[in-house]
Amino acid sequence: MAYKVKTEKFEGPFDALLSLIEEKKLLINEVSLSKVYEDYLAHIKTITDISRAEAAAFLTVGATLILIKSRTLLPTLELTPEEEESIEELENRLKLLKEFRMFAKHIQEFGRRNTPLFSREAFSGFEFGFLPPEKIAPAVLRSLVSKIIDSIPKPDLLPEHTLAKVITIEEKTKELINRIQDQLSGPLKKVISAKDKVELIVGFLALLELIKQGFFEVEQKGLFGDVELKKAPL
Amino acid sequence: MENLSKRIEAILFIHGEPVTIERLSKILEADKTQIRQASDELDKNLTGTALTLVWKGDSLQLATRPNFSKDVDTLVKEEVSRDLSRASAETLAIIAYRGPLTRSEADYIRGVNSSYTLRNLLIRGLIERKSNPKDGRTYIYQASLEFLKFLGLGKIDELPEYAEFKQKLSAFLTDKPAEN
Amino acid sequence: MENLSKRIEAILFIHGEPVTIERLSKILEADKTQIRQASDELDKNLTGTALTLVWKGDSLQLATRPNFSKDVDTLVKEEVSRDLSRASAETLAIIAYRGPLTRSEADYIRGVNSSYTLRNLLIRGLIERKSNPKDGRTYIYQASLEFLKFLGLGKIDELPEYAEFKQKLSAFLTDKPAEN
Repeated sequence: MAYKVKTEKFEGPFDALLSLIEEKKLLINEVSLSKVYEDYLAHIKTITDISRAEAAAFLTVGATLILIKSRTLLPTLELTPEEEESIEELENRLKLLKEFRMFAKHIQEFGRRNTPLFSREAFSGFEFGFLPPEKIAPAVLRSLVSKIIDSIPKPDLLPEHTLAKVITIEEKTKELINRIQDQLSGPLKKVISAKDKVELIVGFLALLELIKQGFFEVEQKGLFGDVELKKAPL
Repeated sequence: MENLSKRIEAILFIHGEPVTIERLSKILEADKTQIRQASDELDKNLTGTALTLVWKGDSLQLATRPNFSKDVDTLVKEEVSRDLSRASAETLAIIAYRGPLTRSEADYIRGVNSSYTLRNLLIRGLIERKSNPKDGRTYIYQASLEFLKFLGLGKIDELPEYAEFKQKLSAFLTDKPAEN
Repeated sequence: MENLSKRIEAILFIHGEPVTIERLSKILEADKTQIRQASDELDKNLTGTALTLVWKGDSLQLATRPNFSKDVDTLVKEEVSRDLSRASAETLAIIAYRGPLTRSEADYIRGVNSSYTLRNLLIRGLIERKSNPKDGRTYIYQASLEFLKFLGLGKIDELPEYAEFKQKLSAFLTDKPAEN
């Protein structure tokens, strides 16, 4: 499948997700979110030059998508109330953004079609003569300009760690294959031993990828049991 | 004493830029309710002229009707672009509906940092910012009268389907929308 | 097509200064007799409003009726007695150090729209504007001679750290992206 997402620059995770859903003409719900999950991940992989904060935003949304996806893969998977809430919040925020986006389009088109109103300049035709301000002297002007120069927005320094560097799903996939092949099977918790949240998410993503590709099978022991991974029979 | 609505017309004509109800009330020594009523009257009296009242929240301005834009366009220096980028339009829509709001509220709805877009809108004069009364270190943003003029509207309710959007949006946002 | 008298009204409203019949005839593509007739019609239509048509030789101007001069005086006095706002002082400082510059350049440096503050500085005689030699549709602004004298400067480059600040502001403007 060719991803159009690669050429488009999205404005953050919600814009990306909503655009993907709308491209497929889907409604916003858990089912559609699990359907665009792969496109979303594909998009994340193409991102290179964003700040760490933005990368975190993309990942947080990605994590919620993983929850949704894993529930479709493992129907018995129990979610915590917080997790349920984050899914609900994601859906609501997307719906809200969708409404605003429609409103924005309306404004955009209306502005393009309609002619503007013009007003006149203040005190047009009046001559006031020279009205010097109080408290303005060269030193005051100097300090005003100096403050303005200080507050000039600096071009965003390129983030030290770009998302591309943080998320190397391919690398993690390779590492997981090795580890799981060693153990042959094992509880999910142990297999995805991650140092931080980002790595945990990436690990999970990689794992889902492997399950999807048929490398592994999952099995859950009882309702609250650990999820076990087994190498799929070749 | 001349009729209040005409006195408002005279002030708006000379001042040119938007004037607040508050300031009109001070200059004309009338209370705000009287000013509002007289402004409504002025709005009616302007029907049939080339001029119209642009009214947003507490600010009023006189402007030419859209039908005359082509004639006056050549006289107005500083050409205004008629295009809005998608990011600008989205942010503007949020501010027009929800403003006055802080940057972080706009960020939350868009799911992205809006500072660049806000700066663009400020430069174009389509939104204005004030110091946040709840936190002096931040700003609150609201749509400006320039935004209405850009759309060619006297009031935001004249935007087709505005009521419909308002209703749909209020289903998601429980608290009341900003005064317009 | 809109009625000619209203089109004249729109043009006089925007222009502010007196406009010759000749120029109106050119802008509106109507002959002078038609313009004169339509002006008479406009004069009649303005009865009952705060505005009136003033003939100055061969020129026409829209103005407020004398009955409103007291209100207009109050407005003017109030405007004149106001000290410079922070926004105006900032804009003035930018023009002093970086002028001559266009409005959009001032807007870009400040990050907000400057049309009102520029107007305010102009009517106070602190800055002056000329047609932009690079783009006839826009103006360029610079500190007025009177303001320089008021500051006790012979030339603008006698401002403290003039060269360094000017260079920094120019560098920022060079990075200015295309209009959004």
